[in-house]
Amino acid sequence: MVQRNRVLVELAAIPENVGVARLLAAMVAAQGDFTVAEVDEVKLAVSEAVTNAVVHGYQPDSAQDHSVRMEVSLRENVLEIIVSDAGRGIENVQLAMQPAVSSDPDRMGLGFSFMESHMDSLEVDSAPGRGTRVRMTKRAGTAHLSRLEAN
Amino acid sequence: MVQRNRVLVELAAIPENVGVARLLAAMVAAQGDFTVAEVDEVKLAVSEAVTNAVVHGYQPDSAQDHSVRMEVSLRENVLEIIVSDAGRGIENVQLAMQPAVSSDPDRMGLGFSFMESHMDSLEVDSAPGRGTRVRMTKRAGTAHLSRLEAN
Amino acid sequence: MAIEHELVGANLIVRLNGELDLVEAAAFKRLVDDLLDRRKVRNLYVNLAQVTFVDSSFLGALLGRYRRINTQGGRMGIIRTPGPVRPTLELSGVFRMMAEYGSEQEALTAG
Amino acid sequence: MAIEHELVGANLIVRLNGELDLVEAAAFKRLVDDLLDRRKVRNLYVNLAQVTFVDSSFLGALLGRYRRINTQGGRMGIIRTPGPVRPTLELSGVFRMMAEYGSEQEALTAG
Ligand SMILES: Nc1ncnc2c1ncn2[C@@H]1O[C@H](COP(=O)(O)OP(=O)(O)O)[C@@H](O)[C@H]1O
Ligand SMILES: Nc1ncnc2c1ncn2[C@@H]1O[C@H](COP(=O)(O)OP(=O)(O)O)[C@@H](O)[C@H]1O
Repeated sequence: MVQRNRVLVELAAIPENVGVARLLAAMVAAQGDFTVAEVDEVKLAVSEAVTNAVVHGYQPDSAQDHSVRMEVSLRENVLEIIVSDAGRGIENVQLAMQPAVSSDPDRMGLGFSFMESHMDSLEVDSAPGRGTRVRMTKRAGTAHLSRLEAN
Repeated sequence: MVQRNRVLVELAAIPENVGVARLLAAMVAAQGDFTVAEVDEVKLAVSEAVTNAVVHGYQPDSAQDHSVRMEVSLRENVLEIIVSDAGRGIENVQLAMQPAVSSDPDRMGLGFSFMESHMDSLEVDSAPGRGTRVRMTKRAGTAHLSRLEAN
Repeated sequence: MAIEHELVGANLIVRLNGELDLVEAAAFKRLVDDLLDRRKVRNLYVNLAQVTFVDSSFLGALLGRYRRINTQGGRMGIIRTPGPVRPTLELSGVFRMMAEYGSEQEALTAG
Repeated sequence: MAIEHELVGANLIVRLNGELDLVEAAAFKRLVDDLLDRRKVRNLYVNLAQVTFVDSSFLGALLGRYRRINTQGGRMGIIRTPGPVRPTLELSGVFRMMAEYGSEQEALTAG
Protein backbone atom coordinates (compact mmCIF):
# COMPACT_ATOMS: atom_id res chain seq x y z
CA MET A 1 0.00 0.00 0.00
CA VAL A 2 1.12 3.52 -0.81
CA GLN A 3 1.09 6.03 2.09
CA ARG A 4 1.56 9.22 0.11
CA ASN A 5 1.18 10.04 -3.53
CA ARG A 6 0.57 13.04 -5.71
CA VAL A 7 -0.34 13.05 -9.37
CA LEU A 8 -1.07 16.16 -11.35
CA VAL A 9 -2.47 15.91 -14.85
CA GLU A 10 -3.30 18.43 -17.53
CA LEU A 11 -5.59 17.04 -20.20
CA ALA A 12 -6.77 18.47 -23.50
CA ALA A 13 -10.45 19.33 -22.93
CA ILE A 14 -11.88 16.57 -25.15
CA PRO A 15 -14.59 14.03 -24.22
CA GLU A 16 -12.18 11.10 -24.63
CA ASN A 17 -10.03 12.38 -21.76
CA VAL A 18 -12.82 12.02 -19.18
CA GLY A 19 -12.07 8.28 -19.12
CA VAL A 20 -8.34 8.98 -18.81
CA ALA A 21 -8.93 11.20 -15.75
CA ARG A 22 -11.27 8.62 -14.23
CA LEU A 23 -8.76 5.80 -14.57
CA LEU A 24 -5.92 7.90 -13.22
CA ALA A 25 -7.86 8.83 -10.08
CA ALA A 26 -8.97 5.21 -9.69
CA MET A 27 -5.38 3.97 -9.84
CA VAL A 28 -4.22 6.37 -7.14
CA ALA A 29 -7.22 5.51 -4.93
CA ALA A 30 -6.54 1.80 -5.43
CA GLN A 31 -2.96 2.34 -4.19
CA GLY A 32 -4.46 3.44 -0.86
CA ASP A 33 -6.78 1.52 1.38
CA PHE A 34 -9.94 2.17 -0.67
CA THR A 35 -12.27 -0.72 -1.43
CA VAL A 36 -13.48 -1.51 -4.94
CA ALA A 37 -16.84 0.15 -4.14
CA GLU A 38 -15.09 3.28 -2.89
CA VAL A 39 -12.90 3.44 -5.97
CA ASP A 40 -16.10 3.26 -8.07
CA GLU A 41 -17.46 6.26 -6.16
CA VAL A 42 -14.27 8.22 -6.82
CA LYS A 43 -14.55 7.36 -10.51
CA LEU A 44 -18.10 8.71 -10.65
CA ALA A 45 -17.20 11.97 -8.91
CA VAL A 46 -14.18 12.51 -11.20
CA SER A 47 -16.24 11.67 -14.27
CA GLU A 48 -18.80 14.34 -13.34
CA ALA A 49 -16.25 17.03 -12.49
CA VAL A 50 -14.10 16.53 -15.59
CA THR A 51 -17.14 16.21 -17.87
CA ASN A 52 -18.39 19.56 -16.56
CA ALA A 53 -15.07 21.21 -17.40
CA VAL A 54 -15.14 19.76 -20.93
CA VAL A 55 -18.85 20.30 -21.61
CA HIS A 56 -19.70 23.51 -19.73
CA GLY A 57 -16.30 25.13 -19.20
CA TYR A 58 -15.33 25.72 -22.78
CA GLN A 59 -17.17 26.52 -26.00
CA PRO A 60 -17.01 23.39 -28.16
CA ASP A 61 -15.58 25.23 -31.19
CA SER A 62 -12.65 26.69 -29.28
CA ALA A 63 -11.94 23.49 -27.33
CA GLN A 64 -8.79 22.52 -29.22
CA ASP A 65 -6.23 24.21 -27.05
CA HIS A 66 -8.13 24.24 -23.79
CA SER A 67 -7.24 21.96 -20.96
CA VAL A 68 -8.54 20.55 -17.71
CA ARG A 69 -6.28 20.13 -14.72
CA MET A 70 -6.68 17.44 -12.12
CA GLU A 71 -4.61 17.00 -9.00
CA VAL A 72 -4.95 13.76 -7.05
CA SER A 73 -3.26 13.51 -3.65
CA LEU A 74 -3.25 10.60 -1.25
CA ARG A 75 -2.21 11.23 2.34
CA GLU A 76 -2.86 8.87 5.25
CA ASN A 77 -5.89 7.32 3.55
CA VAL A 78 -7.47 10.61 2.56
CA LEU A 79 -7.82 11.23 -1.15
CA GLU A 80 -8.02 14.85 -2.29
CA ILE A 81 -9.03 15.63 -5.86
CA ILE A 82 -8.98 19.09 -7.39
CA VAL A 83 -10.41 19.55 -10.88
CA SER A 84 -10.05 22.95 -12.48
CA ASP A 85 -10.60 24.66 -15.79
CA ALA A 86 -9.98 28.14 -17.12
CA GLY A 87 -13.37 28.28 -18.82
CA ARG A 88 -16.36 30.56 -18.60
CA GLY A 89 -17.17 29.88 -14.93
CA ILE A 90 -20.52 29.72 -13.12
CA GLU A 91 -22.69 32.74 -12.33
CA ASN A 92 -24.67 31.30 -9.42
CA VAL A 93 -22.76 28.41 -7.85
CA GLN A 94 -25.39 27.66 -5.17
CA LEU A 95 -28.11 27.35 -7.79
CA ALA A 96 -25.93 25.27 -10.13
CA MET A 97 -25.26 22.80 -7.31
CA GLN A 98 -28.97 22.05 -6.77
CA PRO A 99 -30.08 18.65 -8.08
CA ALA A 100 -31.81 18.74 -11.48
CA VAL A 101 -30.47 22.20 -12.26
CA SER A 102 -28.70 22.33 -15.61
CA SER A 103 -28.06 24.97 -18.24
CA ASP A 104 -28.37 22.23 -20.87
CA PRO A 105 -31.82 20.66 -21.48
CA ASP A 106 -30.20 17.38 -22.61
CA ARG A 107 -28.37 16.93 -19.31
CA MET A 108 -29.73 15.82 -15.96
CA GLY A 109 -28.24 18.41 -13.63
CA LEU A 110 -27.04 15.60 -11.37
CA GLY A 111 -23.29 16.17 -11.71
CA PHE A 112 -22.76 18.17 -8.52
CA SER A 113 -25.26 15.99 -6.62
CA PHE A 114 -23.31 12.87 -7.58
CA MET A 115 -20.03 14.48 -6.52
CA GLU A 116 -21.57 15.50 -3.20
CA SER A 117 -23.17 12.14 -2.44
CA HIS A 118 -20.14 10.03 -3.34
CA MET A 119 -17.37 12.03 -1.69
CA ASP A 120 -16.96 13.25 1.91
CA SER A 121 -16.60 16.90 1.02
CA LEU A 122 -17.16 19.12 -2.01
CA GLU A 123 -16.15 22.76 -2.52
CA VAL A 124 -16.84 24.67 -5.71
CA ASP A 125 -15.05 27.90 -6.45
CA SER A 126 -16.16 29.68 -9.62
CA ALA A 127 -17.05 33.03 -11.11
CA PRO A 128 -17.91 34.15 -14.65
CA GLY A 129 -14.76 34.45 -16.73
CA ARG A 130 -12.56 33.13 -13.92
CA GLY A 131 -12.93 29.40 -14.51
CA THR A 132 -14.08 26.70 -12.12
CA ARG A 133 -12.28 24.79 -9.39
CA VAL A 134 -13.85 21.75 -7.71
CA ARG A 135 -12.19 20.28 -4.63
CA MET A 136 -13.35 16.94 -3.25
CA THR A 137 -12.02 14.73 -0.48
CA LYS A 138 -12.75 11.20 0.59
CA ARG A 139 -11.41 9.10 3.43
CA ALA A 140 -10.96 5.35 2.90
CA GLY A 141 -13.63 3.30 4.65
CA THR A 142 -16.62 5.53 3.94
CA ALA A 143 -18.29 3.86 0.92
CA HIS A 144 -21.46 5.88 0.42
CA LEU A 145 -23.08 3.61 -2.12
CA SER A 146 -22.86 0.53 0.03
CA ARG A 147 -24.45 2.49 2.87
CA LEU A 148 -27.23 3.42 0.49
CA GLU A 149 -27.66 -0.17 -0.59
CA ALA A 150 -27.89 -1.29 3.01
CA ASN A 151 -30.84 1.03 3.70
CA MET B 1 -10.78 7.85 -33.12
CA VAL B 2 -9.08 10.90 -31.65
CA GLN B 3 -7.03 13.04 -34.09
CA ARG B 4 -5.22 15.22 -31.58
CA ASN B 5 -4.63 14.91 -27.89
CA ARG B 6 -2.20 16.15 -25.30
CA VAL B 7 -1.83 14.89 -21.75
CA LEU B 8 0.77 16.15 -19.35
CA VAL B 9 1.30 14.41 -16.04
CA GLU B 10 3.52 15.09 -13.06
CA LEU B 11 3.92 12.05 -10.82
CA ALA B 12 5.53 11.64 -7.42
CA ALA B 13 8.74 9.68 -8.09
CA ILE B 14 7.60 6.42 -6.46
CA PRO B 15 7.72 2.90 -7.99
CA GLU B 16 3.91 2.58 -7.89
CA ASN B 17 3.54 5.45 -10.35
CA VAL B 18 5.40 3.64 -13.13
CA GLY B 19 2.20 1.66 -13.76
CA VAL B 20 0.14 4.85 -13.70
CA ALA B 21 2.35 6.44 -16.38
CA ARG B 22 2.24 3.26 -18.46
CA LEU B 23 -1.55 3.09 -18.41
CA LEU B 24 -1.92 6.77 -19.20
CA ALA B 25 0.32 6.52 -22.27
CA ALA B 26 -1.49 3.33 -23.33
CA MET B 27 -4.88 5.06 -23.12
CA VAL B 28 -3.78 7.95 -25.32
CA ALA B 29 -2.15 5.58 -27.84
CA ALA B 30 -5.32 3.47 -27.92
CA GLN B 31 -7.33 6.60 -28.80
CA GLY B 32 -5.27 6.83 -31.98
CA ASP B 33 -4.87 4.21 -34.67
CA PHE B 34 -2.37 2.08 -32.75
CA THR B 35 -2.85 -1.70 -32.66
CA VAL B 36 -2.83 -3.68 -29.43
CA ALA B 37 0.74 -4.83 -30.17
CA GLU B 38 1.86 -1.24 -30.77
CA VAL B 39 0.22 -0.07 -27.54
CA ASP B 40 2.17 -2.82 -25.74
CA GLU B 41 5.40 -1.46 -27.22
CA VAL B 42 4.54 2.05 -26.03
CA LYS B 43 3.87 0.67 -22.55
CA LEU B 44 7.28 -0.99 -22.45
CA ALA B 45 9.12 2.15 -23.57
CA VAL B 46 7.26 4.30 -21.01
CA SER B 47 7.85 1.76 -18.26
CA GLU B 48 11.61 1.89 -18.93
CA ALA B 49 11.84 5.68 -19.15
CA VAL B 50 9.77 6.37 -16.02
CA THR B 51 11.50 3.60 -14.06
CA ASN B 52 14.85 5.19 -14.88
CA ALA B 53 13.68 8.55 -13.55
CA VAL B 54 12.43 6.92 -10.32
CA VAL B 55 15.36 4.53 -9.83
CA HIS B 56 18.36 6.41 -11.19
CA GLY B 57 17.22 10.02 -11.23
CA TYR B 58 16.72 10.53 -7.52
CA GLN B 59 18.36 9.24 -4.34
CA PRO B 60 15.84 6.86 -2.73
CA ASP B 61 15.96 8.64 0.65
CA SER B 62 15.12 12.06 -0.79
CA ALA B 63 12.45 10.72 -3.17
CA GLN B 64 9.42 12.02 -1.26
CA ASP B 65 9.03 15.35 -2.93
CA HIS B 66 10.59 14.53 -6.28
CA SER B 67 8.54 14.09 -9.36
CA VAL B 68 8.65 12.73 -12.89
CA ARG B 69 6.99 14.56 -15.75
CA MET B 70 5.52 12.88 -18.78
CA GLU B 71 4.00 14.58 -21.77
CA VAL B 72 2.05 12.46 -24.25
CA SER B 73 0.93 14.04 -27.51
CA LEU B 74 -1.00 12.48 -30.34
CA ARG B 75 -1.02 14.24 -33.71
CA GLU B 76 -2.06 12.64 -36.99
CA ASN B 77 -1.19 9.16 -35.79
CA VAL B 78 2.19 10.07 -34.39
CA LEU B 79 2.63 9.66 -30.67
CA GLU B 80 5.28 11.76 -28.97
CA ILE B 81 6.29 10.99 -25.40
CA ILE B 82 8.64 13.12 -23.33
CA VAL B 83 9.71 11.84 -19.91
CA SER B 84 11.80 14.13 -17.75
CA ASP B 85 13.16 14.36 -14.25
CA ALA B 86 15.14 16.94 -12.32
CA GLY B 87 17.47 14.31 -10.88
CA ARG B 88 21.19 13.73 -10.92
CA GLY B 89 21.55 13.32 -14.70
CA ILE B 90 23.87 11.10 -16.73
CA GLU B 91 27.59 11.71 -17.17
CA ASN B 92 28.13 9.81 -20.42
CA VAL B 93 24.85 9.47 -22.30
CA GLN B 94 26.33 7.53 -25.24
CA LEU B 95 27.81 4.94 -22.92
CA ALA B 96 24.63 4.69 -20.80
CA MET B 97 22.60 3.97 -23.93
CA GLN B 98 24.67 0.89 -24.85
CA PRO B 99 22.91 -2.42 -24.19
CA ALA B 100 23.92 -4.15 -20.95
CA VAL B 101 25.44 -0.97 -19.51
CA SER B 102 24.06 -0.16 -16.08
CA SER B 103 25.33 1.64 -13.01
CA ASP B 104 23.40 -0.88 -10.91
CA PRO B 105 24.62 -4.51 -10.80
CA ASP B 106 21.06 -5.77 -10.11
CA ARG B 107 19.70 -4.21 -13.29
CA MET B 108 20.06 -5.39 -16.88
CA GLY B 109 21.07 -2.19 -18.63
CA LEU B 110 18.37 -2.85 -21.25
CA GLY B 111 16.15 0.17 -20.56
CA PHE B 112 17.45 2.43 -23.32
CA SER B 113 17.75 -0.54 -25.72
CA PHE B 114 14.09 -1.40 -25.15
CA MET B 115 13.03 2.22 -25.69
CA GLU B 116 15.07 2.34 -28.90
CA SER B 117 13.83 -0.98 -30.32
CA HIS B 118 10.13 -0.36 -29.56
CA MET B 119 9.78 3.25 -30.66
CA ASP B 120 10.61 4.96 -33.98
CA SER B 121 12.93 7.56 -32.48
CA LEU B 122 14.69 8.16 -29.18
CA GLU B 123 16.57 11.26 -28.01
CA VAL B 124 18.19 11.54 -24.60
CA ASP B 125 19.25 14.88 -23.22
CA SER B 126 21.06 14.77 -19.89
CA ALA B 127 23.98 16.17 -17.94
CA PRO B 128 25.13 15.71 -14.34
CA GLY B 129 23.01 17.83 -12.01
CA ARG B 130 20.74 18.96 -14.84
CA GLY B 131 18.28 16.08 -14.90
CA THR B 132 17.32 13.83 -17.79
CA ARG B 133 14.88 14.28 -20.65
CA VAL B 134 13.90 11.38 -22.91
CA ARG B 135 11.91 12.08 -26.07
CA MET B 136 10.41 9.21 -28.05
CA THR B 137 8.09 9.10 -31.05
CA LYS B 138 6.13 6.36 -32.72
CA ARG B 139 3.90 6.37 -35.76
CA ALA B 140 0.87 4.06 -35.83
CA GLY B 141 1.38 1.04 -38.09
CA THR B 142 5.00 0.29 -37.25
CA ALA B 143 4.77 -2.54 -34.66
CA HIS B 144 8.38 -3.49 -34.05
CA LEU B 145 7.74 -6.64 -32.07
CA SER B 146 5.56 -8.20 -34.73
CA ARG B 147 8.27 -7.46 -37.30
CA LEU B 148 10.73 -9.17 -35.01
CA GLU B 149 8.46 -12.15 -34.60
CA ALA B 150 8.05 -12.48 -38.35
CA ASN B 151 11.83 -12.84 -38.86
CA MET C 1 -16.63 0.02 -26.84
CA ALA C 2 -18.80 -1.31 -29.65
CA ILE C 3 -22.54 -0.80 -29.34
CA GLU C 4 -24.57 -3.74 -30.61
CA HIS C 5 -28.19 -3.59 -31.61
CA GLU C 6 -30.91 -5.90 -32.84
CA LEU C 7 -34.37 -5.18 -34.18
CA VAL C 8 -37.01 -7.78 -33.23
CA GLY C 9 -40.18 -6.59 -34.91
CA ALA C 10 -40.89 -3.14 -33.51
CA ASN C 11 -38.60 -3.77 -30.53
CA LEU C 12 -35.07 -2.34 -30.55
CA ILE C 13 -32.55 -4.02 -28.27
CA VAL C 14 -29.31 -2.10 -27.64
CA ARG C 15 -26.41 -3.89 -25.92
CA LEU C 16 -23.79 -1.76 -24.23
CA ASN C 17 -20.55 -2.64 -22.49
CA GLY C 18 -17.69 -1.17 -20.48
CA GLU C 19 -17.70 2.35 -19.02
CA LEU C 20 -20.52 4.60 -20.18
CA ASP C 21 -19.77 8.33 -20.07
CA LEU C 22 -20.29 11.29 -22.40
CA VAL C 23 -18.46 9.54 -25.26
CA GLU C 24 -20.75 6.49 -25.18
CA ALA C 25 -23.76 8.73 -24.45
CA ALA C 26 -23.19 10.51 -27.78
CA ALA C 27 -22.77 7.22 -29.68
CA PHE C 28 -25.89 5.72 -28.05
CA LYS C 29 -27.93 8.83 -28.86
CA ARG C 30 -26.76 8.83 -32.50
CA LEU C 31 -27.52 5.14 -32.97
CA VAL C 32 -30.97 5.18 -31.38
CA ASP C 33 -32.11 8.47 -32.95
CA ASP C 34 -31.00 7.25 -36.36
CA LEU C 35 -32.94 3.99 -36.00
CA LEU C 36 -36.02 5.82 -34.66
CA ASP C 37 -35.86 8.09 -37.73
CA ARG C 38 -35.38 5.37 -40.32
CA ARG C 39 -37.08 2.25 -38.98
CA LYS C 40 -40.39 1.35 -37.41
CA VAL C 41 -39.27 1.15 -33.80
CA ARG C 42 -41.83 1.25 -31.02
CA ASN C 43 -40.11 -0.05 -27.88
CA LEU C 44 -36.51 0.31 -26.72
CA TYR C 45 -34.73 -2.15 -24.41
CA VAL C 46 -31.24 -1.36 -23.19
CA ASN C 47 -29.11 -4.32 -22.11
CA LEU C 48 -26.59 -3.26 -19.43
CA ALA C 49 -25.33 -6.76 -18.51
CA GLN C 50 -21.73 -6.00 -19.63
CA VAL C 51 -21.58 -2.45 -18.26
CA THR C 52 -19.08 -1.59 -15.50
CA PHE C 53 -19.67 2.14 -15.02
CA VAL C 54 -22.36 4.76 -15.76
CA ASP C 55 -22.24 8.51 -15.12
CA SER C 56 -24.85 11.27 -15.39
CA SER C 57 -24.02 12.03 -19.03
CA PHE C 58 -25.06 8.54 -20.03
CA LEU C 59 -28.13 8.66 -17.78
CA GLY C 60 -29.08 11.90 -19.54
CA ALA C 61 -28.88 10.15 -22.93
CA LEU C 62 -31.07 7.34 -21.55
CA LEU C 63 -33.69 9.81 -20.27
CA GLY C 64 -33.61 11.72 -23.54
CA ARG C 65 -34.42 8.56 -25.50
CA TYR C 66 -37.16 7.76 -22.95
CA ARG C 67 -38.83 11.11 -23.64
CA ARG C 68 -38.87 10.48 -27.36
CA ILE C 69 -40.08 6.85 -27.12
CA ASN C 70 -42.72 7.85 -24.58
CA THR C 71 -44.05 10.67 -26.80
CA GLN C 72 -44.44 8.15 -29.61
CA GLY C 73 -46.42 5.83 -27.31
CA GLY C 74 -43.69 3.22 -26.91
CA ARG C 75 -42.19 1.57 -23.88
CA MET C 76 -38.59 1.62 -22.67
CA GLY C 77 -36.89 -0.92 -20.40
CA ILE C 78 -33.56 -1.81 -18.84
CA ILE C 79 -32.28 -5.37 -19.13
CA ARG C 80 -29.98 -6.63 -16.36
CA THR C 81 -28.40 -3.95 -14.18
CA PRO C 82 -25.02 -5.06 -12.75
CA GLY C 83 -24.66 -4.53 -8.98
CA PRO C 84 -21.98 -1.82 -9.11
CA VAL C 85 -24.01 0.47 -11.41
CA ARG C 86 -27.41 -0.06 -9.73
CA PRO C 87 -27.06 2.68 -7.07
CA THR C 88 -26.27 5.30 -9.74
CA LEU C 89 -29.33 4.32 -11.76
CA GLU C 90 -31.47 4.37 -8.64
CA LEU C 91 -30.26 7.81 -7.57
CA SER C 92 -31.14 9.17 -11.02
CA GLY C 93 -34.71 7.89 -10.84
CA VAL C 94 -34.67 6.04 -14.17
CA PHE C 95 -36.38 3.04 -12.59
CA ARG C 96 -39.40 5.21 -11.90
CA MET C 97 -39.81 5.54 -15.68
CA MET C 98 -38.56 2.26 -17.05
CA ALA C 99 -39.28 -1.34 -16.17
CA GLU C 100 -36.40 -3.67 -15.44
CA TYR C 101 -36.09 -7.14 -16.96
CA GLY C 102 -33.91 -10.12 -16.14
CA SER C 103 -33.29 -11.06 -19.77
CA GLU C 104 -33.93 -9.91 -23.33
CA GLN C 105 -36.44 -12.73 -23.69
CA GLU C 106 -38.36 -11.52 -20.65
CA ALA C 107 -38.48 -7.96 -21.99
CA LEU C 108 -39.71 -9.08 -25.42
CA THR C 109 -42.45 -11.35 -24.05
CA ALA C 110 -43.56 -8.72 -21.49
CA GLY C 111 -44.30 -6.34 -24.39
CA MET D 1 -1.08 -8.49 -7.82
CA ALA D 2 -0.76 -11.42 -5.44
CA ILE D 3 2.24 -13.71 -5.95
CA GLU D 4 1.43 -17.36 -5.34
CA HIS D 5 3.98 -20.01 -4.58
CA GLU D 6 4.14 -23.73 -3.93
CA LEU D 7 6.96 -25.95 -2.74
CA VAL D 8 7.00 -29.43 -4.28
CA GLY D 9 9.92 -31.20 -2.65
CA ALA D 10 12.98 -29.11 -3.50
CA ASN D 11 11.15 -27.40 -6.37
CA LEU D 12 9.74 -23.93 -5.88
CA ILE D 13 6.95 -22.87 -8.22
CA VAL D 14 6.11 -19.14 -8.31
CA ARG D 15 2.95 -18.00 -10.09
CA LEU D 16 2.78 -14.38 -11.23
CA ASN D 17 0.02 -12.39 -12.85
CA GLY D 18 -0.77 -8.99 -14.37
CA GLU D 19 1.85 -6.39 -15.24
CA LEU D 20 5.35 -7.07 -13.93
CA ASP D 21 7.52 -4.00 -13.38
CA LEU D 22 9.84 -2.75 -10.63
CA VAL D 23 7.10 -3.08 -7.96
CA GLU D 24 6.51 -6.76 -8.70
CA ALA D 25 10.25 -7.29 -9.27
CA ALA D 26 10.90 -6.23 -5.66
CA ALA D 27 8.12 -8.47 -4.30
CA PHE D 28 9.31 -11.45 -6.37
CA LYS D 29 12.91 -10.94 -5.21
CA ARG D 30 11.85 -10.71 -1.56
CA LEU D 31 9.69 -13.83 -1.75
CA VAL D 32 12.23 -16.02 -3.54
CA ASP D 33 15.26 -14.87 -1.53
CA ASP D 34 13.37 -15.45 1.69
CA LEU D 35 12.41 -19.00 0.66
CA LEU D 36 15.95 -19.74 -0.56
CA ASP D 37 17.25 -18.60 2.84
CA ARG D 38 14.78 -20.54 4.97
CA ARG D 39 13.82 -23.67 3.02
CA LYS D 40 15.60 -26.38 1.10
CA VAL D 41 14.90 -25.09 -2.41
CA ARG D 42 16.96 -26.41 -5.30
CA ASN D 43 15.05 -25.53 -8.48
CA LEU D 44 12.90 -22.52 -9.31
CA TYR D 45 10.08 -22.51 -11.86
CA VAL D 46 8.30 -19.29 -12.69
CA ASN D 47 4.78 -19.59 -14.10
CA LEU D 48 3.98 -16.63 -16.37
CA ALA D 49 0.66 -17.93 -17.77
CA GLN D 50 -1.36 -15.03 -16.29
CA VAL D 51 1.16 -12.29 -17.05
CA THR D 52 0.24 -9.47 -19.45
CA PHE D 53 3.36 -7.29 -19.35
CA VAL D 54 7.05 -7.56 -18.38
CA ASP D 55 9.71 -4.84 -18.39
CA SER D 56 13.47 -4.88 -17.86
CA SER D 57 13.18 -4.36 -14.08
CA PHE D 58 11.33 -7.63 -13.74
CA LEU D 59 13.70 -9.39 -16.15
CA GLY D 60 16.56 -8.17 -13.95
CA ALA D 61 14.94 -9.76 -10.89
CA LEU D 62 14.52 -13.01 -12.87
CA LEU D 63 18.20 -13.01 -13.90
CA GLY D 64 19.30 -12.18 -10.35
CA ARG D 65 17.47 -15.25 -9.02
CA TYR D 66 18.96 -17.31 -11.83
CA ARG D 67 22.49 -16.37 -10.74
CA ARG D 68 21.79 -17.43 -7.18
CA ILE D 69 20.03 -20.70 -8.09
CA ASN D 70 22.77 -21.52 -10.61
CA THR D 71 25.55 -20.93 -8.05
CA GLN D 72 23.81 -23.38 -5.74
CA GLY D 73 23.70 -26.01 -8.51
CA GLY D 74 19.95 -25.74 -9.14
CA ARG D 75 17.93 -25.26 -12.29
CA MET D 76 15.57 -22.46 -13.23
CA GLY D 77 12.75 -22.58 -15.75
CA ILE D 78 9.90 -20.56 -17.22
CA ILE D 79 6.43 -22.09 -17.42
CA ARG D 80 4.12 -20.83 -20.20
CA THR D 81 5.10 -17.53 -21.79
CA PRO D 82 2.06 -15.63 -23.15
CA GLY D 83 2.46 -14.39 -26.74
CA PRO D 84 2.53 -10.66 -25.96
CA VAL D 85 5.42 -10.94 -23.48
CA ARG D 86 7.51 -13.44 -25.45
CA PRO D 87 9.42 -10.89 -27.59
CA THR D 88 10.56 -9.00 -24.47
CA LEU D 89 11.83 -12.19 -22.86
CA GLU D 90 13.58 -13.18 -26.08
CA LEU D 91 15.29 -9.80 -26.48
CA SER D 92 16.63 -10.09 -22.93
CA GLY D 93 18.21 -13.47 -23.56
CA VAL D 94 16.60 -15.27 -20.59
CA PHE D 95 15.76 -18.27 -22.76
CA ARG D 96 19.47 -18.85 -23.29
CA MET D 97 19.72 -19.54 -19.55
CA MET D 98 16.39 -21.10 -18.64
CA ALA D 99 14.37 -23.89 -20.16
CA GLU D 100 10.76 -23.30 -21.06
CA TYR D 101 7.95 -25.67 -20.11
CA GLY D 102 4.35 -25.98 -21.26
CA SER D 103 2.99 -26.77 -17.79
CA GLU D 104 4.02 -27.03 -14.14
CA GLN D 105 3.71 -30.81 -14.43
CA GLU D 106 6.12 -30.86 -17.35
CA ALA D 107 8.66 -28.75 -15.44
CA LEU D 108 8.48 -30.96 -12.34
CA THR D 109 8.84 -34.22 -14.24
CA ALA D 110 11.68 -32.84 -16.40
CA GLY D 111 13.70 -32.25 -13.22
N1 LIG E 1 -16.81 23.61 -15.04
C1 LIG E 1 -17.93 24.32 -15.30
N2 LIG E 1 -17.87 25.44 -16.06
C2 LIG E 1 -18.99 26.15 -16.33
N3 LIG E 1 -20.21 25.82 -15.87
C3 LIG E 1 -20.34 24.71 -15.12
C4 LIG E 1 -19.20 23.92 -14.78
N4 LIG E 1 -19.63 22.88 -14.00
C5 LIG E 1 -20.96 23.05 -13.85
N5 LIG E 1 -21.40 24.16 -14.51
C6 LIG E 1 -22.79 24.68 -14.54
O1 LIG E 1 -23.50 24.07 -13.47
C7 LIG E 1 -24.64 23.36 -13.96
C8 LIG E 1 -24.94 22.15 -13.11
O2 LIG E 1 -23.91 21.20 -13.23
P1 LIG E 1 -24.20 19.66 -12.93
O3 LIG E 1 -24.86 19.52 -11.61
O4 LIG E 1 -22.92 18.92 -13.10
O5 LIG E 1 -25.24 19.22 -14.03
P2 LIG E 1 -25.13 19.01 -15.62
O6 LIG E 1 -23.68 18.82 -16.00
O7 LIG E 1 -25.95 17.81 -15.89
O8 LIG E 1 -25.70 20.24 -16.25
C9 LIG E 1 -24.30 23.07 -15.40
O9 LIG E 1 -25.45 22.87 -16.19
C10 LIG E 1 -23.51 24.30 -15.81
O10 LIG E 1 -24.36 25.37 -16.16
N1 LIG F 1 16.77 9.33 -15.60
C1 LIG F 1 18.05 8.96 -15.31
N2 LIG F 1 18.76 9.62 -14.38
C2 LIG F 1 20.03 9.28 -14.07
N3 LIG F 1 20.67 8.24 -14.68
C3 LIG F 1 20.02 7.53 -15.61
C4 LIG F 1 18.69 7.85 -15.99
N4 LIG F 1 18.29 6.99 -16.94
C5 LIG F 1 19.34 6.18 -17.16
N5 LIG F 1 20.40 6.49 -16.38
C6 LIG F 1 21.72 5.85 -16.36
O1 LIG F 1 21.87 5.09 -17.56
C7 LIG F 1 22.12 3.72 -17.26
C8 LIG F 1 21.51 2.82 -18.32
O2 LIG F 1 20.10 2.90 -18.29
P1 LIG F 1 19.20 1.71 -18.85
O3 LIG F 1 19.67 1.35 -20.23
O4 LIG F 1 17.79 2.09 -18.72
O5 LIG F 1 19.56 0.47 -17.92
P2 LIG F 1 19.22 0.16 -16.36
O6 LIG F 1 18.06 1.00 -15.94
O7 LIG F 1 18.89 -1.28 -16.37
O8 LIG F 1 20.46 0.47 -15.60
C9 LIG F 1 21.55 3.52 -15.87
O9 LIG F 1 22.17 2.42 -15.22
C10 LIG F 1 21.87 4.86 -15.20
O10 LIG F 1 23.19 4.90 -14.74
